Formats: sequence, structure tokens, C-alpha cells
Amino acid sequence: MKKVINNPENVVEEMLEGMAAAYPQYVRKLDGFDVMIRTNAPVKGKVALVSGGGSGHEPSHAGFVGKGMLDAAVAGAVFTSPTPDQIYEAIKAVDGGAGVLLIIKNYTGDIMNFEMAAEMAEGDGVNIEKVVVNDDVAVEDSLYTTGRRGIAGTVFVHKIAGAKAEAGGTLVEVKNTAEKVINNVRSMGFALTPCTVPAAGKPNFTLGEDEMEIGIGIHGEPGTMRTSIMKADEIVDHLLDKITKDLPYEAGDEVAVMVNGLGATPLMEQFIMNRRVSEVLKEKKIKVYKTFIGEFMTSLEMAGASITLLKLDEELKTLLDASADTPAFRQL
Amino acid sequence: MKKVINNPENVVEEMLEGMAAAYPQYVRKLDGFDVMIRTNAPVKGKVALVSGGGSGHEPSHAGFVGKGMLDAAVAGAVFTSPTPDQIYEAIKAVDGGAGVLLIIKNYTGDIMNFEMAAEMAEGDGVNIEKVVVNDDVAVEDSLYTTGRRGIAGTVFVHKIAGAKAEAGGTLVEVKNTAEKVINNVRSMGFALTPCTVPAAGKPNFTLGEDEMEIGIGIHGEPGTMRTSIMKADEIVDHLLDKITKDLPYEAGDEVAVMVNGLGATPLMEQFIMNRRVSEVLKEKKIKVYKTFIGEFMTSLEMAGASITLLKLDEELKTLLDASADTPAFRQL
Amino acid sequence: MAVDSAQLIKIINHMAQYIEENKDFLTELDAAIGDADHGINMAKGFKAVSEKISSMEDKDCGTILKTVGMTLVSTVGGASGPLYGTAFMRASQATGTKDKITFEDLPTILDAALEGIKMRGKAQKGEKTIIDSLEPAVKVLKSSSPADLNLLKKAVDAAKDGVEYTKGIIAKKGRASYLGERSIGHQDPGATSCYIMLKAIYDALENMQK
Amino acid sequence: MAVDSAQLIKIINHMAQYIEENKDFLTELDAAIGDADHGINMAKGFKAVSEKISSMEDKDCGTILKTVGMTLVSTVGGASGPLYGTAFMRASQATGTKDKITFEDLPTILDAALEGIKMRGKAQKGEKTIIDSLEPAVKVLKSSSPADLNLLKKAVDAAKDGVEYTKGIIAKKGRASYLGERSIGHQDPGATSCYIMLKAIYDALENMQK
Ligand SMILES: Nc1ncnc2c1ncn2[C@@H]1O[C@H](COP(=O)(O)OP(=O)(O)O)[C@@H](O)[C@H]1O
Ligand SMILES: Nc1ncnc2c1ncn2[C@@H]1O[C@H](COP(=O)(O)OP(=O)(O)O)[C@@H](O)[C@H]1O
Ligand SMILES: [Mg+2]
Ligand SMILES: [Mg+2]
Ligand SMILES: [Mg+2]
Ligand SMILES: [Mg+2]
Repeated sequence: MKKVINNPENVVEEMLEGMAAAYPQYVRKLDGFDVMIRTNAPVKGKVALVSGGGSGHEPSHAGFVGKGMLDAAVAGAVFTSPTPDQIYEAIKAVDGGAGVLLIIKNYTGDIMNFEMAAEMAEGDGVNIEKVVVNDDVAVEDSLYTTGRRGIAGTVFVHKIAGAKAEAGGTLVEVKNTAEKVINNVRSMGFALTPCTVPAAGKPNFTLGEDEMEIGIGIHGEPGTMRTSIMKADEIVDHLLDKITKDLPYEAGDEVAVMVNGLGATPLMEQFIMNRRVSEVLKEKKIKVYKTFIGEFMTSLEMAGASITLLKLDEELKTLLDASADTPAFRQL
Repeated sequence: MKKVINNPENVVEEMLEGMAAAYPQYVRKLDGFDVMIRTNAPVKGKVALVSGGGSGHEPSHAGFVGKGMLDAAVAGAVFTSPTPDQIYEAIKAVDGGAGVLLIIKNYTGDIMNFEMAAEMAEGDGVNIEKVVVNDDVAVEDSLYTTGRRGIAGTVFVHKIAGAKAEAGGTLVEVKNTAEKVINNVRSMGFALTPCTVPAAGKPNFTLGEDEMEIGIGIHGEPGTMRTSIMKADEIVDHLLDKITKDLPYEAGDEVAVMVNGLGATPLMEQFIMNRRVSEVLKEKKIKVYKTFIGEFMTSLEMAGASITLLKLDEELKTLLDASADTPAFRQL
Repeated sequence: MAVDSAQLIKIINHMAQYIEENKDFLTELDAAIGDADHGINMAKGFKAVSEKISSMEDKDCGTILKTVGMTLVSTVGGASGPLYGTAFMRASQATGTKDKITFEDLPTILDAALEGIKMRGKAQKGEKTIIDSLEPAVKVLKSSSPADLNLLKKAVDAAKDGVEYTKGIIAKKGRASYLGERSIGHQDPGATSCYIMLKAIYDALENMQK
Repeated sequence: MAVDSAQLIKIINHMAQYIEENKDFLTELDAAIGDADHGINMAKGFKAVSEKISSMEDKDCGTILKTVGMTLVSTVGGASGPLYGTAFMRASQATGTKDKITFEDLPTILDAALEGIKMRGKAQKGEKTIIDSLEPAVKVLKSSSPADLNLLKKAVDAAKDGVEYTKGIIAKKGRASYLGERSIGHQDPGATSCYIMLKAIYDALENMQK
């Protein structure tokens, strides 16, 4: 295991300390908790947004704490959802009186832990709403199972619901906007290599020298198929086919595009992917309104990437364009 | 070689096309050349900044083209400096009449190619100044050799000289500001793994399972020592010791800090490094004015990072804080 | 036979020991169909539990169980943290402020735990979860009276059969559900850890009777 | 003996062929003390050169050499692109608009090339660069007259010795200089490619005389 760490047991805490030291203008760490909140929290009268999940997805989630996005991010152990007591503290620290929206990715653990925290905070009289992001089309959606996973599309939820809250939206309005994003966002990813959870010390799965996994989850959950390495254009075609058919995204639609690196895949390769993304969408007459490329929702040092499409209407466009100022997402 | 590409021979061109498709609001590709320029270039009356170098260091350099930073970036083949004809075209495309500053990293190839381009453009009557960035303290500086390499500190030169130009500085003023940055910036890096140049198809050097290279260059050039993997804090201590002694940076100084990931090293580990950076600087009574963490000057998918310190005065602080709007560096 | 607070702590420590011993095994089971952390997380949680309850011999049984539940909730994380945490907290409610737990109390307490897990996880039998080993055990305990060590032994056996049963079914809840058909053939980590905990109760009680 | 434009093109194609044949070798030399691209870049450049000059038989020798220089400059990149590019452009200037190059012209033309490299790279002999093989060769060519194939053979041998000499010295220019002492023991890629090109000139001329 080649990692720049001191001790596998302290990675989350040391990471948060390093982050707090780097960005005092944006965030501070809640003393004794693995929670990062806006420096100026609680913002009186503003609906507060709390997100979080396992660590190892940096810059998600604490990288999006700041003006126009989140008020708090709760960091669980690597790839493990945070516990209710931590989430509860985050809620209490950022509630500015207008209520708190919890942004949860659709994993059994995340949902249960956030729900328990919500029950605790509601017991204290905090107004709480929850949304569950489930953008990963690699997993079949069904009422009778856990449903689709939440992956990089979550960042669009942070951005747009965050803008709505910043603009003075009520808790219900912010929740409705978040749900609009969730209803219109779809993603799918792939991996060329596994990654290693520090505490485990060995890769979380294995892939042959010439193999890749299509539809991988951001914790290394198995995907839809294992195949020999494809060319960048073929990968993009495959992912976009699944994604566009799902919603579906159709000729005349306007979308935001995110190409999200999972960790070890260089920006160069992400741009090569986007070249094909823009080509294919042009062929399909789907208009690209704005493109985001980089690392937003990673899996430690996994090599691979995901593509996200978000179908936009006028409201979503305005909120997407609103200024944001956070460690990992800034827009003038 | 596990890469998301189509053909090793086309990576640079396809990358630039993908980038141009992603960011029409910031950059456009010069037709027929591997050159990215500001969408609104040439900016009349503003000193233009042209940087560049081999590809494989993304987001350097094209990621910094935009308001408040560069006017053009020239992309050579992977890890190979661009040729004079390309640089010449970049200069011609962005010259707004106030002259052009070339920002060159101290590599023999880069210097010669930029010099030839400068000669060509000067022949056409363009006013040209050049600065050479040489921030890598892993290499001993000497008048009789090539001198220190230019690495991540270059990004501070882009930012600050770019702000000076945006503020209306003359060519000589912008050059002087750039040189002030160069005189006050020092960096050093390390690698845990090599990387693979697509055209070569195999790693550019080898490191044992438990080995790391201290003082690595951004093209995989050998460093100052090969050692078994150290803890994050030990690595930081070693790098900071070399860096602070070099200028030197002393008690009472105020600095900007950059922790720069080389490619495969997750943000988590960069934050863990910064935790120690801030600790050590505090001990040394060196005040951290602002911190930048992320991937600014990479080496494809190399695992590793570099640390950069920039000593600040009032002028540099103001310029560092000035707003910037580029694909990879934004500041409100 | 009745168990006082000191003995309850011993039983829970026995659980902690078994979980620790099976840490790698549980993690490997989770690696096959989940995210390879079940053993790690459970061991972390029970280590914290052991520390927390070590000085609680003077507390009533309900308080001890509540502490176990809250500690698991705040240290385990993932899916199993809230599930087992809720189970112990419900067990605590069913126990009340009693100083001793008798065999007669056991069916009620474990049933409360089961209901807690069902409420929290919205799962039912046959979905490849903790429930597949816990529910059969509770059923056995409730099937005849008086409850005794022998009946508990049968309940543990039923849990073991439940673990075996998970190998043949598709996961419909939790992380393994993403695998669909491919989850068949693998034993569920949560059902396994639950069986291990029940076995720990039985072994601890058997020891005490000797 | 005099070389016309068609023959000059043949000689340059011979260079291109040798460079292509030694592509991996040159790259490996560069891997040891540089960045493992010298062979790749030179081969890319000479491939472009061969294409560019294939239809230039009706052009004068100076124009052909200038085209070689400009093509190398715009395709090779790195350090060797501007160096060899400048060398050929200087050789072109020394050649002028001549239709034929004679043996008597050779010392002057190669000396101009050497001076171009020195000007561009600001290096001198003993710094582990192209100059370490080119300068000894030029010296031999200038040492006696009339220049002939035999003298050129001696010049090529001197270049070869120069390559050998680079093994023992510290790099003071170019990427290898970052290695300091550790550059000792390795043969310089640029000195080697220069020797290969000189050898190509000799072999091509010898072939033509047969
Ligand atoms: N909804 C649920 N109800 C009951 N048990 C569940 C549920 N979801 C998951 N589980 C159990 O949790 C176990 C996995 O726990 P663990 O690995 O600790 O959590 P995570 O999946 O968050 O990593 C599964 O093997 C399964 O038995
Ligand atoms: N200043 C210089 N003068 C002459 N030759 C040089 C100089 N610097 C480097 N070289 C030559 O260039 C060779 C390396 O060329 P190449 O690998 O193509 O360039 P780069 O170092 O940019 O990758 C070295 O082996 C050396 O012979
Ligand atoms: Mg987990
Ligand atoms: Mg090179
Ligand atoms: Mg798990
Ligand atoms: Mg080289």
C-alpha cells in the first residue's frame, strides 16, 4: 500500500485538520467531531444544507462547504457512512432557524444513519427535510430493492439546492429544487484499477492487466460488466447510451455535463472523454449548456471516471449559474 | 498501460479538443495548432501572457488560460517542450499591442524553443519579454549548469503576473512582478510511483513496492534520494526543511502555500500533508497567508506531490488575491 | 437461571471477543458481495462497547443494553451500526430497569431487537440480511416455554441454518443488492455476525451454568 | 566528388533510416539520464523530414537543408529539435543556393552547423552534449585538405570516440545535468544521435562512390 499517510486509523481526522488549516476562509472543523461547517455558520434565516458520507470521495463532501453550496459535511470512516451522533452535531451547528435539508446518497447505511440523526434533531425541534440521490444507472431501479446508488450527480444537487437556499428559498422550496435535480440527473462510471482503503491495506477488488469494470460504484461495488480495456470513445459511447436511455435525454433537451475523475485518471484522459461526449450529444441533438470536468466525487486512487448528465430548465440553469465559493467548487 | 485514450499519437490533440468543447466560455483552440487561447483574445492594450510546455501536466498549462491569468498556453507532446512555430502562433494570436511575456520553465528544450519563437515574433515587431521559472530546490543551482528545474511554483507566476497584466501593468512591470515571484518561490516534490507516457507504453522509471523517490522532477527526472516509504509527516518535514533553508524562509515571513498532487495521490493525502505543513510553519513562526491544495502541475498518473512556498509582500498579496476566472483556477 | 449486570457485561464481552476473532472472516464475506468492511466496523464498535461497559456493573441491565446500542450506533457506521444499535436500544426498552434478566425475558427482548432491525432497515425475511438468521432464532425461542439453555441452543442452530439459507438467495437489501443474481452463492455477512452474537450468548450462558 | 540535390536527399533519407533503426536505442540512452524521448522525438522529426523533401529534387541544396532544419524545429520539440534544427538551418546558410555540394564544402558546412548548435545551446565541449561528438569530427575535417571520403571516415571515428568520451564525464547541460555525478557512466543520447547522423552521411557517400 503506497499512501502518503501517517497511520491508517487517523486518516479522516488528519485530513479534516489539514483541510481546516488550508481553508479558514471557507470552513472550520467542529471540535471533537468529523464535521466541517461553513466558517460563518449558522447563517441566520437561511435553510442549511447538510451532506456527507464515507470519506475517500474527496473533494466530496467537505470541499463543497461554503457560500452557495453546503453548510456542513459529515465525514464517515473511509467508505463507511457517518454515524448519527456526528450528523446530529452537524445539523445542530448549522441550523439557522429556517430548517435543514439532508442530502443523502442512496446507500442503506447512509439512509439509516441520517434518518436516526434526523429523528434526534427533530426531537430538539429542528425542522428537517431529506432527499436521497440515486443517479447511478448502472444499478437497476426497483421498488423492491435498495434501488440505484448515489454517485457524482450529488454534486449537482449540492450546487443547485445550495443556490436555492442562498437565494432565500424556504425549506420546502429547497427540498423541491433538490428533488427536481435528482429527478433529472443520471450518471454511470467505470474503473481501470481498484483502490485501497487505508485500514484494509489491500485493494478492494482485483482487475486483470487488460481488464476494466463498467458501471463500478464509488466504493468499488461491482458494475454491470467486466471487459477488456476499451478505447476512450467506446467507453463514452457505452456509458452515454445507458445514461441517455434511462431518463431519457432526448433531442432538444439542454443538459449540464460532468466528467468526473475517480482519482488516478489524469485530467488529460477526462478531456479526451469529453471530446467524445460533446460529439455524441451533438449527434443526438442534445444541447450542452455547461460542462464540468475534474475530480468531484472520487474513490481514493481508483483509475476511472464517471459521466453525469443533468437535464436543465430555466430555473435549474439560473441556479447552476449562480456564484459559488467553496474549497472545491468556485464560480464567479 | 491502463489509460482512457483512443490512440497514443492523438492524445494531445484530442485532449485540447475535449477541453475546448468543455469550456467555450474560457478558451478556444487555435485551428491547426496545439495552442489554447482566451476566448476573447487578443485583449487590446493588455500585456499578454504566454506559457506552455510539454503536455501531461494538466491542468497546466491551458487550464490557467482566462481572465486574470494566461492569454495562451502552448501544448507540446507529452513531456516534450512545444516547438517554436506553435509558440510563435500563440504569441501572434494573443498580442494585444502591449507586448507579450513568455513564462518558461527552466528546461533546456523549453528555453530554446521559446527563444526561437521569440526571435521569430520579434522579427514581426512584437514586443517580447521572457522569464524563466526555476523553483525546484531538489536540483542544485549553479551558473555553470542548467540550474534548477521549473515546477509547480510556475502556477503562482501565472496567477500573480496575470493579475498584474489584468490590472494594466506594462510589459516591463509585468515582467518584474513575474521575476519577483520567481525570486521568492521554491518547491520540492516526491513520487511513490512512476507514470507512463502514452507513446512509450511503459513506466518512465521503476520504484520498488516499498520505495519512494524524493526530489522527483515533473517528468520523472531522478530526485535527490531513493528511500523506503516514509510517513506523511516525515516527508513533509524533509521537503520543508530543504525548501525553507533555500531562500531562506524565516520567522516573521508571510507565505502562500501550495500542496500540489502529481496525479494519483488523492486529495485526502494532500490534506494530510497540509496538516503537517501548517504545523511546521507555525513552529517556524512563518505565517501562512493563503493555502492552495489540489492538482495544479501534475505528471500524468504519478503518485506523489510537491510543496511550494511563496514569500509574500503587500504587492504580491494583493495580486494573489485578485479575482481570476479560468478552467482550473477560480477566485472570487 | 438469571443474569445480573456483571454477568450481562460478561456476555457482551463474549460477543465482542467472538466478533474480534471473526473480524477478518466477516470482512471477507463482505468483500465478496459488499464493501469489505463489516468485520472491521463491527470489531471497532464492540471494542468501544467493551470499554464503555467495563465499569457499569452497578448499573441496571436496561442501562447497560442502552449503552451498548448507543455505542454501536456512534462507532460502527455503515448499515450494521444503526441496525445493531437500534436492536440493542430496543432490547434495552424491553428490559426496562431490571437488575436481572431471566430466561423467560429472553424471547421478548430478542423479539424487540428483531422488530427494531425490521423497523430501521425496512427489510423482511428472504432478502439476505441480518433478519435471515435473527428471525428464525426468535421464532424458536417464542415457540415453546419455558425458555431454557436447551431452547436457546435450538435457536442458535436455527440462526445457523438461516445463515446457510442466505447462500441460496438474491440480496434485495443493502449493498449486496446491487449485485442482483450475482449475490447468489455467497453467505450474508450481517446474518453471519448475528449468528455469531447469538452463539456468544449461548456459550457465555453455558459457561456460567458450569 | 560532388553531391547534387537528388543525392543530398538520399543522404538525408539515409540519416532518417539510421535514426529510425536506432529509435529504441536512443530512447533507452535517454531513459537512463533524461526523459526517455530522444529516439522517439528524433524519429518523428526525420519521418516528417523524409516526407517533406521527397519531392524537392528540383530545389537547390541550400533550400533542401533549410527545409530539413525547419521541419526538425517544428516536429522534434524538446532540446534536440531546436539544436539540430538550427544546425541544418546554419548548414543551409553556409551552402547558399548551390546546386551541388563538394567535399571541399563539407568542413565549412559542418562547422556552421556546429556553431549553430553552440549558439543555440550555449554549451561547449565536455558538458556531455551533441558537441562532444560533433566538434571532434569537424576538427578532423578542418585539419587537412583536400577533404575526401577517407578524411570523413576519420571524422566519423572521432565522433565515435567523442561518444565514448561522454561516458566518463558529468553532464552540465540539458536534462542529464540534474543527475550531477550520477550522470557519469552513461553515454549521451544527443552525442550518439549526432554520431549516427555523421555515420549515415559517410555510408551514403561510400555507397554512391561504388
Ligand atoms: N435493510 C437491512 N436490513 C437488515 N440488514 C441489513 C439491511 N441492509 C444491510 N443489512 C445487513 O448489513 C450487512 C452489511 O453491513 P456493513 O458491511 O457493516 O454495512 P455497509 O453495507 O454499509 O458496509 C449485510 O450483510 C446485511 O446483513
Ligand atoms: N545545451 C545543449 N547543447 C547541446 N546539446 C544539448 C544541450 N542540451 C541538451 N543537449 C543534447 O540533447 C540531448 C537530449 O535531447 P532530447 O532528449 O531530444 O531533449 P530533452 O532533454 O528536451 O528531452 C542530450 O543527450 C544532449 O546531447
Ligand atoms: Mg461500508
Ligand atoms: Mg523531452
Ligand atoms: Mg460493508
Ligand atoms: Mg529527452
